[in-house]
Amino acid sequence: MSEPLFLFDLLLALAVVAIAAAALLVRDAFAMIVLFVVFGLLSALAWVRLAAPDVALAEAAIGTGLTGALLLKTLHHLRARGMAGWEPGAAAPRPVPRAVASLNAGLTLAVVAGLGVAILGSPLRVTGLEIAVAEAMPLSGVDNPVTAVLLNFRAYDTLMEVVVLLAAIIVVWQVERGADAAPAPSLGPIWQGFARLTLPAAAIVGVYLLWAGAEAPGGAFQGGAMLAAIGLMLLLTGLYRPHPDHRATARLLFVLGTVAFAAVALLVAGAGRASFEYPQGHAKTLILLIEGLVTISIAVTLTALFHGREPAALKGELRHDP
Amino acid sequence: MNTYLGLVALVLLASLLAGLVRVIRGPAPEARLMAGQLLGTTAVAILLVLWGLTGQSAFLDVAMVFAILAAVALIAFVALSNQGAGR
Amino acid sequence: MTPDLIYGAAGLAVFGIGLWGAIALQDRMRRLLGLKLCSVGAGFVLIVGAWREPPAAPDPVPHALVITGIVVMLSATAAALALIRRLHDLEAADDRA
Amino acid sequence: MTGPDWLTLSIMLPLFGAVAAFILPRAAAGLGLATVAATTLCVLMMADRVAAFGAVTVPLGGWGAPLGIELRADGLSVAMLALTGMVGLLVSVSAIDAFAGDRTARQRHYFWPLWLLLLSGLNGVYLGTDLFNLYVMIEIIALAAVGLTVLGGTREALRAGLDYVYASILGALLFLLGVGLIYLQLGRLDFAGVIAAPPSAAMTAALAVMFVGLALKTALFPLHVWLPAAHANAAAPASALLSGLVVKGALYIVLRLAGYMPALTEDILTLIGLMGAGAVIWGGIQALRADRLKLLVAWSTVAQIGLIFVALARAGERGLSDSWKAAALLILAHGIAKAAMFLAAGRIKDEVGHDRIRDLDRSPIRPTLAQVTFALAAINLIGLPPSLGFIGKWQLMEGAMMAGYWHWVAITMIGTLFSVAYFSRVLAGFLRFDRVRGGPLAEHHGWSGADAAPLILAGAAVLLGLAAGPIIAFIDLGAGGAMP
Repeated sequence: MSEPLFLFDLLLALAVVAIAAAALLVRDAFAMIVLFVVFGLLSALAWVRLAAPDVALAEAAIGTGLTGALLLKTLHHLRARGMAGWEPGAAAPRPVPRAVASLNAGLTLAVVAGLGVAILGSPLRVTGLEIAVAEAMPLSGVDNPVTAVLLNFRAYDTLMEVVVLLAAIIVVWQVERGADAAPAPSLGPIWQGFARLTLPAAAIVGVYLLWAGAEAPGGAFQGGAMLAAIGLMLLLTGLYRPHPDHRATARLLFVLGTVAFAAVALLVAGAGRASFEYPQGHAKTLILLIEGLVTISIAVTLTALFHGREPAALKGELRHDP
Repeated sequence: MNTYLGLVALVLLASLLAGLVRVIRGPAPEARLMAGQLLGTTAVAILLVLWGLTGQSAFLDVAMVFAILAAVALIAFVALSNQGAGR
Repeated sequence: MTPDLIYGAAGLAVFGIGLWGAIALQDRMRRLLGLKLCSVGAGFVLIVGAWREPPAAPDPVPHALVITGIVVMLSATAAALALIRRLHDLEAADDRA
Repeated sequence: MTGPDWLTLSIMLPLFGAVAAFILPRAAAGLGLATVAATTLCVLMMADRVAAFGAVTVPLGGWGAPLGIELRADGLSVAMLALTGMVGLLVSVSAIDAFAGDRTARQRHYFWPLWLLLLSGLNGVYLGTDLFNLYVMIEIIALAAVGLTVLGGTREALRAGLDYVYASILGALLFLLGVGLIYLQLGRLDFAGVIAAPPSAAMTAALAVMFVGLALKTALFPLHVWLPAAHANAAAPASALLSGLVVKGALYIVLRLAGYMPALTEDILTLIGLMGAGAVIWGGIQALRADRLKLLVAWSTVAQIGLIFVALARAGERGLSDSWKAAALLILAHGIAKAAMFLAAGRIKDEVGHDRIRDLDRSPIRPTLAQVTFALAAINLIGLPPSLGFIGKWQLMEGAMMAGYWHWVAITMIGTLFSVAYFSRVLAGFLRFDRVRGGPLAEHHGWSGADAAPLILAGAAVLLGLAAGPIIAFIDLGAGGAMP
């Protein structure tokens, strides 16, 4: 490859490492979050360079975008709670002794250095599973190898990943039961208008990513994340306000993906087929069905994770158990 | 051609990193936020250049998602840092 | 020097920085951020393992694994942040009392 | 594969149960109990097949490893599944009582979905043969377990829960890094591929990282700091699940990988053994110093886990086969007995009104059945005959003596002495009546249906020692390499 690209890689790698350290060390919490988002963007960029556009999409949308929004929301919440001067460090009453700090740093350095030496000292770059994947692709029902791995070869993993998301929303609702609402986010009229302009664009991109996932980078998770971005904007602009009556629907939407996926996995079994083994010729239909329903669940769950608290009913029900 | 585009990508990356100074030093949240937005735009530009280099249309998808996320992030930052009220 | 070596080293370094942050820092959100850095570092390692010298196509399996890892990490982050918010509420109520 | 696929079902049933309990919170308890019972039935059917065929493998999606993921049940998996089913069923029964009433309605609504997700994750770990899949499963377990830890919503529980989240995620991420490094080396992640791998520095490094991650998750000394507070501050049924079952998930992975690793050197084993010995001693000291009953029980978990690692470590050049069995027996014994003990401790706390060990003998209220349960569980954990714990310790010491590892014998003895000492503190409180002030001792609040489940568990742990021979033979089924 040409020399500038080599320099580009080098600079990008150095920047990723430096920003990672800076995000942990910067004093201001808001700057920490902005740096974290920049770190995520640059990591996604690096992954594009490593020919992993699917992962870059997922990292940008979920790992960076939504995680950043969650961090920001939490910071907003903490600052709104009577601790106007809340800064990281204020919550840490006892400073770490210098000896302990350097011990920690030394230990970490030793671990990483040991790993690096061990890896460099061994033969690298064996063949992975790409040949097996390429051979099985015609049977998989889709044309994008990553989607084939996610929804066919390793569909069991993906089902469990959707379950992790379900577990997360159950835990979040459980933890924040009875918590008072944080002050609602406020947006002036101009920003409201801007948000309204952005909504359809995000919707189109989200559906496009889901649809494109069968042959190009994208798929249920990336598409779901883009749709969740719409949910975030609806919440932030106040266009949608969660109501206690919506809880039952929300629960149904949370579990929709898990149930559909697991049911298909079990129902296709029999007649000599194992679970998750789609009947010949029906793989594409079933995968699209699963992806569609899983996307809905992902979008709703991610939005609910951002909202946090279960929309509570009466004031009396708000008090948590003793 | 490739060398030229590679140089462009390199310069864009360098300018992106230069913008980080504002993010770290602040001091106003607005300064950090605007710097972050500019970084996002530069990242989109880098992706477009990389697309020019490799011809893989997947880079365009990533660039599109970056662009949408930048808009959403802007709204989230504004709404959640109480900067947007009354503007 | 090929990209995989450069980014592999960077990934390990990011993992190390995150590890340090997760065990050495006190602030709750920062510790969580350290864990997130660890997960990105591990992602780098997997993606580097998938990379092949162009024009060969990369191995798709690690890509799928990393996507799964990203979603899992988001779930864990969301749960931890909910705990942080709730705990902060309770502690703030203590401070006022 | 003929007949129903009990392996997939035993993972999917709790999943559907969790969903149903989440959607219909009012019916959660009934749905939950039914699901756990049905899942346990699945495990029994699976046990029948394993007894007949040795090991059962299901290639999910029909692809087969290494492209796809395989589920595999052998003697050890089924033993762990049976432990989970048995403990889970009885804890479920007592949870219905513990969370009855309006004041705990919300705890009840969330207990069942979380516990069923946990069950799904645990069963998935015991049947999994793919390293990355194990990572996803331990994350499900971690999230559900955190939810159970903070069920009570108290400040202490939330603090402990947050520390638990950090430890748990970090452990999982270290495991993930190891998985990534292994893929870098081997290009595959199934157990069969890992066994066949030639030893190399990179493989050792990868396995070491994974081991540290798992040690963090099972709370092996000195990575145990998160455990006592988390287990001591949770609600009683949650504590029983956390201590009896959750730590066993990561422990099982260590056991599996240890059984598959021919490259474990003497130095590494000694290091693991030293960590275990540290846990035995430090856990023992802290249990002696604990002022609350549940805290004492939690610290004893740290010590017992240490002992299991000592069992793993003392294999030496004779290979891991019989120390592996001793460790498996100790895991089973600890799982059953510790769950019973936490349930009993919860009952004692409910009836007496506090769980300060120093004041237990002042209470005029003596929950007799819970106390008997506690004593039976203690017999198991101390390792008195004929309990399952005794057989495990005996296997461990016998092997160590035959191999001439007297230091490991000494550690086991020290651990036993410690456990006698700290459990005696509690048992003495149960038996002394001279410090009771006020009312007469007529009030026996102990005869409640809620005592039945823990008592059955504790009794089973003792009696299963009599069936140790068949259990060991069963654990051995399909073992000796992962090749199906």
